[in-house]
Amino acid sequence: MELIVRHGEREEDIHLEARDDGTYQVRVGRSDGGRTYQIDLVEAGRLTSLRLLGESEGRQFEVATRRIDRRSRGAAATYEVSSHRGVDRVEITDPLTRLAEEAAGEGSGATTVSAYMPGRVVEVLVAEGDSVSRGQGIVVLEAMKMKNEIQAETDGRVARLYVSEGEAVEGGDPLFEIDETD
Amino acid sequence: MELIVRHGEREEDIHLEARDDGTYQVRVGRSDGGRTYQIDLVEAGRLTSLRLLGESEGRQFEVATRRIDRRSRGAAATYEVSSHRGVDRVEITDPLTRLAEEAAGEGSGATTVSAYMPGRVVEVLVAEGDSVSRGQGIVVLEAMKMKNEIQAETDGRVARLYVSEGEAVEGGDPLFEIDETD
Amino acid sequence: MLVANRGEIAVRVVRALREAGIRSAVVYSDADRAGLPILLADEAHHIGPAPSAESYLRGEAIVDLAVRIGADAIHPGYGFLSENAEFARRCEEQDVVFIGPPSSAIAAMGSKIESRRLMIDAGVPVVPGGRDPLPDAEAALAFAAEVGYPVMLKASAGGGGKGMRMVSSPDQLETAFRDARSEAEAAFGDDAVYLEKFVDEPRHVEVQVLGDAHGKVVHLCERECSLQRRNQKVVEEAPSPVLDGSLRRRMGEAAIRAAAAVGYTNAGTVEFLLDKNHDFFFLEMNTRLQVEHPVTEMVTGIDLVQAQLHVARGGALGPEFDDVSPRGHAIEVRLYAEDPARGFAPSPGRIDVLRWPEGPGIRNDAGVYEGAEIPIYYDPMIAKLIAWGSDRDQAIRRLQRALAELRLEGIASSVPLFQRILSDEDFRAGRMDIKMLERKMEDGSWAVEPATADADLPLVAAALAHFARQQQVTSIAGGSAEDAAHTGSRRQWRLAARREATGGAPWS
Amino acid sequence: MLVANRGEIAVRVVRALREAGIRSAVVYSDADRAGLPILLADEAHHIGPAPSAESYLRGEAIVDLAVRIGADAIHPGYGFLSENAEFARRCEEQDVVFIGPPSSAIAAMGSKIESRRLMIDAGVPVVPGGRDPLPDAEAALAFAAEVGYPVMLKASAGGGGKGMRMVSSPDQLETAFRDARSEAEAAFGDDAVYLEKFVDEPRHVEVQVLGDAHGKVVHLCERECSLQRRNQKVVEEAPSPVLDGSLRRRMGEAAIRAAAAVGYTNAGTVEFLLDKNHDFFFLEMNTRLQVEHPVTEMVTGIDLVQAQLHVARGGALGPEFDDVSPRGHAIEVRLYAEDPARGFAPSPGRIDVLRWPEGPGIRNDAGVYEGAEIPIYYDPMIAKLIAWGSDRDQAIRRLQRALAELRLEGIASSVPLFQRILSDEDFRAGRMDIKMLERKMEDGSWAVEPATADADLPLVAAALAHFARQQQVTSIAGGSAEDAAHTGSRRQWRLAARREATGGAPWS
Repeated sequence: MELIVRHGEREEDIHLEARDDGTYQVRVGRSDGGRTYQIDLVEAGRLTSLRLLGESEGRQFEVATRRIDRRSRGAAATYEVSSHRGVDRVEITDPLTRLAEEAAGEGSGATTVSAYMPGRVVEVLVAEGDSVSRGQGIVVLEAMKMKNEIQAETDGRVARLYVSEGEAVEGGDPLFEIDETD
Repeated sequence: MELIVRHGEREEDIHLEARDDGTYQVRVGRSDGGRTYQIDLVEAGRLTSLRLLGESEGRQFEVATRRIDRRSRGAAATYEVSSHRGVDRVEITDPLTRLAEEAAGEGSGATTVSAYMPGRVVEVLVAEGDSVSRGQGIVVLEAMKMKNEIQAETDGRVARLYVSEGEAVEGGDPLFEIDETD
Repeated sequence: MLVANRGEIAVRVVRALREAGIRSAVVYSDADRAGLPILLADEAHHIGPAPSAESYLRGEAIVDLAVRIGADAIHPGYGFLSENAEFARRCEEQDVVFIGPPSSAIAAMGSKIESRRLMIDAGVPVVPGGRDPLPDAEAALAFAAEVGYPVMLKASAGGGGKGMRMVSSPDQLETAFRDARSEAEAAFGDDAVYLEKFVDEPRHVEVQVLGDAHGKVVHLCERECSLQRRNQKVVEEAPSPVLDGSLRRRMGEAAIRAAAAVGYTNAGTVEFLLDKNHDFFFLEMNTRLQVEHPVTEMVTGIDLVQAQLHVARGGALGPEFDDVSPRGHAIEVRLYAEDPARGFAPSPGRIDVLRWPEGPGIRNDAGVYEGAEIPIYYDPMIAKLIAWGSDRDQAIRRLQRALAELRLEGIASSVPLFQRILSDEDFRAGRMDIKMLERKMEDGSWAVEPATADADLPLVAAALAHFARQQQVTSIAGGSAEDAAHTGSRRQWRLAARREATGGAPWS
Repeated sequence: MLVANRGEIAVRVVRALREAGIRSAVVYSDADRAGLPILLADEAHHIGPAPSAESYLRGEAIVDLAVRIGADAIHPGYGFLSENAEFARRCEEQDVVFIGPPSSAIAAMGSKIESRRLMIDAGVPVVPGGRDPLPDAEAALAFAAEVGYPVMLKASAGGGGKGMRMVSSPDQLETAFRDARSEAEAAFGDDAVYLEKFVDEPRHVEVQVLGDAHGKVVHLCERECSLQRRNQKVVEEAPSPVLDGSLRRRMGEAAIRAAAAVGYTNAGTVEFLLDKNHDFFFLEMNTRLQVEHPVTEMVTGIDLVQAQLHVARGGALGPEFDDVSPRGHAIEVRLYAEDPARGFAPSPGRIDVLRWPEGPGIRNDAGVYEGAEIPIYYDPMIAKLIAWGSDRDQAIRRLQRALAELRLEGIASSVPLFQRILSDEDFRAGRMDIKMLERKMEDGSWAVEPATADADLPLVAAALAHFARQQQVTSIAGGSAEDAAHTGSRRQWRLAARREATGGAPWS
């Protein structure tokens, strides 16, 4: 299986293969280089243990992986990977989807921003159609007695407001949509 | 819903009703008497909290209930109920099944005994067709370095042996079947 | 006994009641219907909708409930009604024992001005200075000489730093006094200015006290709580790394005088600022059980909730409460459902995976369980993790081990911040003051960034998870050869022993 | 460091290594592929198929593995290879540090006859008597007079009670001697008989010792382990309820002499029988860490595994190890996956639900997690629960509270037996001996019966579960009015506040 993974600013090709003996071989990086891992995967309750074989044989890493809904345009899925390092957010795209995306052109899309947490909308700072700049506050959410301003992630125009003041939202509910300025 | 429940030697009629406010009313005992409980049921993780309303309002009991496979003839289902009292095994029959059973006559059935635990069969003490009496050892299972004799629960004839010496069994696997002597 | 609280402190009290053989009843709001305290209590009573004002703060309804269900006493925990003198008075009137001090003591300590006056009368050191406006620079000079430099000039009418000036020597005072006055005038329309001793980089050190109904008050040593964010304690420990026996005795005696001055009974805490010269000043008294009480329990061996029950029943404090000294060292971290990498944004939600650390020296005081929903209505503290060690170093190592062992998925938490604190050189050396946490967060040394892309582990784990998910979909759609190979990963694991070197490198 | 064990003791050692900042590697058999020790360790190495003989007992393969992965040391835990002198010697040869005593000390204490001789030479009291056959009744009389009545006659050739006679006075001895001889002759074809002092209803009290490489040996007080079933300890505590300072000192000194006699280093335990007159007799020495070491850790504050690492590195035992006395009281129960209601039948399987007790004074040392499978191949002990209290009563109450809080579903466990023990009057008074558990099980006072049909709770809970399950089926089949009503139980729960009395009675 070929995948493109994105982690922060970094993007890598991944080649993954399930082998006959039940282990996995995963290559991170281009086919003419990169790092190859031989992995034994063991499920343990609600956690997963990754064990390296080969040169680093025996090294063990406990991880919890869950798929989350928040993903950017073009990504097939986003996962949160929790390990001894903390929580990493990794986006996965399969190469075909990526090609189709690229063919459709870059600047076409609108970005929908969703609620990061459940809470109540205490303030809506803009109106539909307003031009906004990256970092500008759009709505204010309140939870656990703390107010949190949700900001525009890009320059653009407020294409849609999904919420109004006083409304209760769940985590993942769409808040607003911003059309990126080309 | 009308049910017949059996717990050890005791058997009771139960009338259960889901009420509009989300609580349950459960009567234990005959319709012309018995004890009635008003219950608020709350799921909490993998446990369930039963809260009494009415006279004993507020009393709270944490229980875990799971359906198990081992059930006697005629029972619709067997549950293990774990609470502050320990683990109780309760058999539930619905009255129609019971009537059908009774119509079919009492002495017709064979009892299948299953493995109580996973282990290895180290000895088979009888042969198919042998007459056995209640309490007589039929097979010996070993697990965690301990041997356990599985005995006949009734007088009868060994109708079938499902296992042979040296075989590994899982919990719930049938071991033998005994035809009850009339 | 009725427990008028929620979350971890309600669980703490319910546990104590079970150990004491006393039936426990808890109250719950709509949002806490499946809360852990309920599962552990003998009785649970619904008290109202989710918002605190309509449930946990309904003092009258709670006292009425106690009377109705025949509860002899109410334990208020901390927060909510615990320092509400009115509520304590209502309990007294209804003959329900309030597990805490008399309402008069709550009221006396509840007023900043009143309590400062009482402390001065009782000979408890307060920050030297006075609230009275200074008429002129000469008066300021004279007063400053009395309290000692450095001093702080403050505007009588307001806060927010306006009209505030720190002065370290007499020659700067006159100018500073003029400037402060005009700034105060400009900001508040009132140029009145007063003067207080300036306490530089103080520590927050507090003393646990306990009083019985027979007039005996004892202290149970101190707790160091200097690591704070927005006046919220984050890490607490006992003993303080800087107290010796003599200072401990002096601060303990001052705390006892403070408590005795208001006729205190039950458990309480006298908070002090401790400066670099080891001079200490009364800050305030918390007339209830503290969040951080477990560190005191672990170094003194005294169960504070049992002690509360004992004195509330009229029991006397025996000799085992005299001259208590700490044994070993205990550190507590408060686990909040908030994300330090996103400006401490609250992170309510469902706890998908929860594995508490266990083993030697670890105590978990939690209000949640795996599968629990953290409601948005209340304080985000979900649990406390406490480690005991024979010395401070061992306590720190054990807490680090515990944090590495903890698995908490589904919500963000303050764990990454704790890991930075516990490995910090200053912290390990016991150097801290009440501004340190905010300072280190600002200068970046304790900043928690979203994990950076420096390792292959998360990429590989995500790819494997994605692969498994795709295989599941394939399998439901009819199966495939690839699927069979994947199934092999469960069936054929005995083959895992056959391993060949394939040139893989560790990914850190 | 390599941990050559499994289950809770492997977890215990991995935790200690993490606290010490040492990388940990564990071994695992096929059956333990998803075991808790692996999840917590830095490295995990497959060592063979499930049966111990093919995995955890493969001493040669384990030492080879240690050498291959560059491990400096091996911790053997308890059981398996921990008291195998051959294994310790192999480690010594391969320059891998064996965390335990020298192989010579293991060998010396491994032989009953040799160790008895060494103890007599070292002035450690042993059960008086001799293994030499008695030629005639006169010799028996003389010898009995020397060791004091009651005495026990035993057949030299065998065990199982054949040829065994208890004699409480000289006038019974001649007849008993004749009878024992002929019984021995009949049973074993050998009429040789010897005589030992009879220790009546003894307690099992053991002393923890610790020796460094510089010739210093200390004792860390005792543990009371009288509650045993088939020579397996079930409940252990520290201190013993019957030891005073003087007896503790005498037993401690005897234990130190015993250890010193074999050049002991590292942690070990000297087991004694303690009779009603408080005379004690050497039983055997366990040359390793004990299962019950946590109770000693909790009352002394000393981490025994860290101490093992310290002395194994050549560290000296400092003054903090001298004259250690117990503080408070700790009790441990061993959680077995077995069913006391079915003659302690093993109960392997999957742990469906697991909630450990937490909070003040509780320590959980477990080898399992929720979702774990208990394999059939090994000892059924899955965890230990330990409670500390400021006195024995508080420790008992806390342990009772912890057991009430524990939820362990999917397998049977020994919890119901512990509940009976902890509420038993004799136990609470500290009265016990090594036969007490079996005696109380037999006479029915501690018998664990399957729960009896005396309450409505299980009936109602099962009926509700059955109803929910039926509704699910109905729902999948297309829904119904009844189903809608059931859905209401989740949606409309705010209405739960509207409650009317309907005449229900508590069901106990």
